Amino acid sequence: MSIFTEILSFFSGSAPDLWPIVALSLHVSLSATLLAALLALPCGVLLAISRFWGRGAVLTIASAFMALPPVVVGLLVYLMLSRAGPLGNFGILFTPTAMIIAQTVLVFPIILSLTVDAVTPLHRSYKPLFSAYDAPKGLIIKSLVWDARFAITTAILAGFGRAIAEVGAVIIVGGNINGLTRVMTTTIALETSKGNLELALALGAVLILIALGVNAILHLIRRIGLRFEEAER
Amino acid sequence: MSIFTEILSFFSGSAPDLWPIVALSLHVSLSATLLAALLALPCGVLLAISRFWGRGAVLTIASAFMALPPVVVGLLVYLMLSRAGPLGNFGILFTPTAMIIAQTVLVFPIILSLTVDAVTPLHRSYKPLFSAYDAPKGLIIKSLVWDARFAITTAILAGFGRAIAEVGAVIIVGGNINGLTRVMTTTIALETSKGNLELALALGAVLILIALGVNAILHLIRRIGLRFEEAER
Amino acid sequence: MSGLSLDAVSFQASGKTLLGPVSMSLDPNASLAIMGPNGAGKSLLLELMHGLIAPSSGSLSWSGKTPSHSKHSRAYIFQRRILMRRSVRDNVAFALDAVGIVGTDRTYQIEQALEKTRLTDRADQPAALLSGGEAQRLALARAIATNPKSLLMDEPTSSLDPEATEDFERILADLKSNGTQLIWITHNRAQAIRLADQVAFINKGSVTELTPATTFFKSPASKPAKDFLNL
Amino acid sequence: MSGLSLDAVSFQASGKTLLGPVSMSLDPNASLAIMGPNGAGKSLLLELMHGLIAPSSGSLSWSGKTPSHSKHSRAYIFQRRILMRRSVRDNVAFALDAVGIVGTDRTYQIEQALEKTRLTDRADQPAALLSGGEAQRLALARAIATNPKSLLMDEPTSSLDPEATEDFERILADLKSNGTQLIWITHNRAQAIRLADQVAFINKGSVTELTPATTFFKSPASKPAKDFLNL
Amino acid sequence: ASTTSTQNSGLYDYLLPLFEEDTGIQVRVVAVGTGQAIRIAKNGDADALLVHHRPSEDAFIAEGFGTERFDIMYNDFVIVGPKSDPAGVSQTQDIQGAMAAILNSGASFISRGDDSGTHKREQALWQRAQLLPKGVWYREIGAGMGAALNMAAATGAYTLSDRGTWLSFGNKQDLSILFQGQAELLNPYGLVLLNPKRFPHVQTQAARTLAAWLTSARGQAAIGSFRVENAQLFCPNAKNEQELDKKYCPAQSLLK
Ligand SMILES: Nc1ncnc2c1ncn2[C@@H]1O[C@H](COP(=O)(O)OP(=O)(O)OP(=O)(O)O)[C@@H](O)[C@H]1O
Ligand SMILES: Nc1ncnc2c1ncn2[C@@H]1O[C@H](COP(=O)(O)OP(=O)(O)OP(=O)(O)O)[C@@H](O)[C@H]1O
Ligand SMILES: [Mg+2]
Ligand SMILES: [Mg+2]
Repeated sequence: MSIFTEILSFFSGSAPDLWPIVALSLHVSLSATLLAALLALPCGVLLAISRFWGRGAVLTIASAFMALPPVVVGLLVYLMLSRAGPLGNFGILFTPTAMIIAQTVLVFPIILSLTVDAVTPLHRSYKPLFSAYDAPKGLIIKSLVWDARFAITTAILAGFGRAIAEVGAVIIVGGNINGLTRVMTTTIALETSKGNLELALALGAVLILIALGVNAILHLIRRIGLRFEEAER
Repeated sequence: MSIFTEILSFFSGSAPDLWPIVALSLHVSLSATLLAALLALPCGVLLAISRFWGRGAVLTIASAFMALPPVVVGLLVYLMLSRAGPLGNFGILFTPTAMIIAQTVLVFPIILSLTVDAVTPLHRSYKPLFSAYDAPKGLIIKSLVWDARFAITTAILAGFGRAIAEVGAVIIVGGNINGLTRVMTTTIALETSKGNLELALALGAVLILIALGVNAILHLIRRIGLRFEEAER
Repeated sequence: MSGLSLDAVSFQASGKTLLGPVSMSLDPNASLAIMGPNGAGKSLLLELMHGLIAPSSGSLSWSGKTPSHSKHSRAYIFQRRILMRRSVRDNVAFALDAVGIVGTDRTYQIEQALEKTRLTDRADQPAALLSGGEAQRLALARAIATNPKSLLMDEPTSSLDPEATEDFERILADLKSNGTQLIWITHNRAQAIRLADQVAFINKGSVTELTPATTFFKSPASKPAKDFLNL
Repeated sequence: MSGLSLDAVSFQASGKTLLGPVSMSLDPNASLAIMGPNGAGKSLLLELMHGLIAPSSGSLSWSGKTPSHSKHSRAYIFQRRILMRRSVRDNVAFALDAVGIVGTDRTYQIEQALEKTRLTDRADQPAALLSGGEAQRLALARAIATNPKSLLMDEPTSSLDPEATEDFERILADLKSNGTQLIWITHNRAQAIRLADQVAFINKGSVTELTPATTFFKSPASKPAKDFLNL
Repeated sequence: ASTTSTQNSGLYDYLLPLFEEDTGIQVRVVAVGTGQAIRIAKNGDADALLVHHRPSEDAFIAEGFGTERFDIMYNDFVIVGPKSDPAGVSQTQDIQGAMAAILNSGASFISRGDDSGTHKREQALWQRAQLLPKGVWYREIGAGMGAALNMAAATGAYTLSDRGTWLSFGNKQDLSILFQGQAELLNPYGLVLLNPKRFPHVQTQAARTLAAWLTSARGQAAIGSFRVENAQLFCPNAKNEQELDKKYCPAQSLLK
């Protein structure tokens, strides 16, 4: 029960800053996931439907980049955006923008690799039709993304899970500045290093609840047109 | 070029301990991925082929747990394995075993969720056959895992990517003890905190190369029987 | 009670009654051709018989057992082509694995089935590459490989050329004379006359007729059947 | 050069020559029935004609254009049922979207096609639930919805009951009289006699005959065709 | 369990092999934040605790988790910032002045904000100068020393660092020490042994051997001779500190 006490006290008195932190976490990770999905979905579909020399290598590299450590991505973005770095003039280091950039990089290969596999079986059955009508690429992408939306939702949620759960990248490029770039995971890491393990766990529980909310919403959205998806004989 | 110098010096003179670190990283993350896959593949297939009340909720929860932050998993496992915790007597805290346990927890929901979507389209086409012969569950699991091995490989590699890239869980339950529980990511985090950014990046490059190797091997393995997979008219 | 019996079986979906109620019984050795126009409910009836779908009301049994508890003694050929992404041989092998036939029996029965359907020289090819007619032959190979007591087939010769159809009927006639029960859907009247003991005629979800084949084609009792046969 | 012409077209796969070399030409208005035993190469030939597969050697053209550059003026019905996981109507709509027909034309042509094939009352249902014959009617609806100049069909009546087959043939006859070219594969001789101007007979990958339909059924030139027709 | 500053400086990599050579005992260091280190020790997951926040250490013993505390060594804190020194910190005379100069200049200051020993000292320094740091210039980052230094380097901000971490830090960029050498900045490290009555599984004997070795002449000499870039990082100050100070840690090396 002590966990609930901790949460409550965090929510209310001792640290009234939970909501901005939650909001920033969602803002950063949802933006990054959305951005990564906008790039990765069309690329993934094109990769799934094309055959070219070196395709296997591209797929292997994409899936290997799912293993990109957040700290490394954070460092790369840090060096780019640091005052000494090539993009230092924009002054976006240690802002939410920098955090979104880093998480987008992190999430892109995940959504990409999973999208390829999500649309491949569907494309196998639609391909003759696409080919018979010489369907334009845009229509193909739209059709495959929509009709494979079940698996694609999971791909996006895997990316979102990576983003909202990671701490290595956001702490380096965001800096965990109180009131500016502090998110759920950096707070959890901070409380852990302070030895407030129960509080850290309680925050973890809050994070999972939030993730559950996001997942539930997407799972509901993908049920649109479910009767066509599930119709089977 | 300085990165290569850094790497080389790390490999050879100044810090001769790279190989044990790489080996431990691979040992821990491959073990965790394997363990998680052994549990998640059958569960995932069963989830994909069954219809029961609450299935949607189970799927939503499973995909939400892809957002489990490594630090939180680390804390949970720490509290379990701590001397003060229920499993304290085993004395496995701050050992590779503890790290494997933590990463298994982290990876399980990822492989589980992705397996469900990997086998669902295949099951849709095999289902009448399974049903007509009242095929035993074991045969169904075997058939679906094997024939959907392309997407399942990606599911496993997504889990592996999460494991090998994460630092939050292993640092808490492993302790980053030199020569005992130090892995690639904890080393990268340590070097980053020492301000040795180039070295940290170089180690990140090494990690990605290793991940590339693992991915390449699995991508080759899944090509066994490719002509049956790709046969299309 | 031996043989197949249906007791007021009906099937509903999407808020409509698509089939039934159907009551009928069939001797274990009597072969049955199911006929009727497209969308009448032939496939639904055959699926109900094998336990692939569950009746919305009523009950079925095969010599007293529920359809789901006696699947291994039957084989089923689907109207659509349903092949695994494997070689031709492994598609047949799956049926034997599912039924639990192992060892030398397994090998023997696989090769026998491939030979009867003239697929031996295609055995190692991916099944996905087969032509429409070849795929239908593979479906027959898979079905006969487990030596079923009853063979349920949904338009099994629809993609076959005339000669292949003759071969197919020859195989079925052999099986029949060796005691295998045939229950199948066909639009091919001549085929029904050649092989069926009984004919069930379905129209708009109702079995309007279950009569000996000879009677059916000469003097069907129901109006829809008369229309269907242009009599 | 107008119409379809094939110049020494052959198709190889898995190290075997599966078809050809085939050389032939066809008037833009001549309807062609392709016949031959299972596995002869009929589907491969039709796929080559539409540009679904590329010839290993030789070349094809439709009034001078390559098959891939003239797909929008043709429609194709596959031997297998290939439906999208959507409603019946949206399956038809896809063809119009792919060809780029928009606005009121789109709506009109969809509804027309559904009506001709008697699918209007099924329009909002998931296509996956259709029976075998209904699915084949949907394939026809999708094919005629884009008003193609040539209609390529791979055994389009294999799952239809006799009456539905008549309906189908009536639609085809109408299209033909309005200038649509029909090129289709069938095992149904009577159908070929009723609708075809020319018959191409394929055996073991070779087109042994391309003759007017009347000639073919009375006195085929080649031995395999004679055997096939039991003459 | 230990704080990170000692690990980041590389002290353990230097010291522990010597200890193992002498005693055959292998030491496993878990370097985490001060609070987490104390928490790990309270859970009985460590044999000894090495941190640098005296009040916490005393409380740890008072609550019965630990038995004894040994002075081991000290170093000091320094204020680092951009070489250009916009706040003029290097011109100030005392620490109060230095803190005031930063606050008044509007230049950014990076606070660890993680309740670590260093953070608590920083707060004490503001308090003693009777200043209330608040505003956008005062960035509470809630992270370790290395992260604070990385941020200071990237943005040209001031921060308070322990000398050990600073000297061995590799990403100094434009930063340098701007203020140092006052008694208020001294930073003592102590080793606390865990209470074997409370934690029966604790390897008391080995921990005692470590304490004895670290406080012995040989251990103290080793600490005193640890150098990074030719600078001494830690001053040994075990019981016989008068004597040792003279020998290994001349006052001027730290308190210029
Ligand atoms: N789950 C379902 N929901 C709604 N309608 C269904 C469902 N299953 C089947 N139907 C409809 O029930 C009718 C009977 O289907 P069935 O497949 O049994 O026809 P059939 O007699 O086999 O026809 P065909 O000769 O065309 O194969 C069809 O109109 C079909 O569209
Ligand atoms: N890619 C391929 N690799 C190997 N064999 C193939 C390939 N494609 C087709 N075949 C074979 O080529 C032959 C001709 O195939 P096709 O589908 O054209 O036959 P068909 O004349 O349409 O027969 P059916 O009447 O059974 O549909 C078949 O034996 C088929 O198995
Ligand atoms: Mg049917
Ligand atoms: Mg064919």
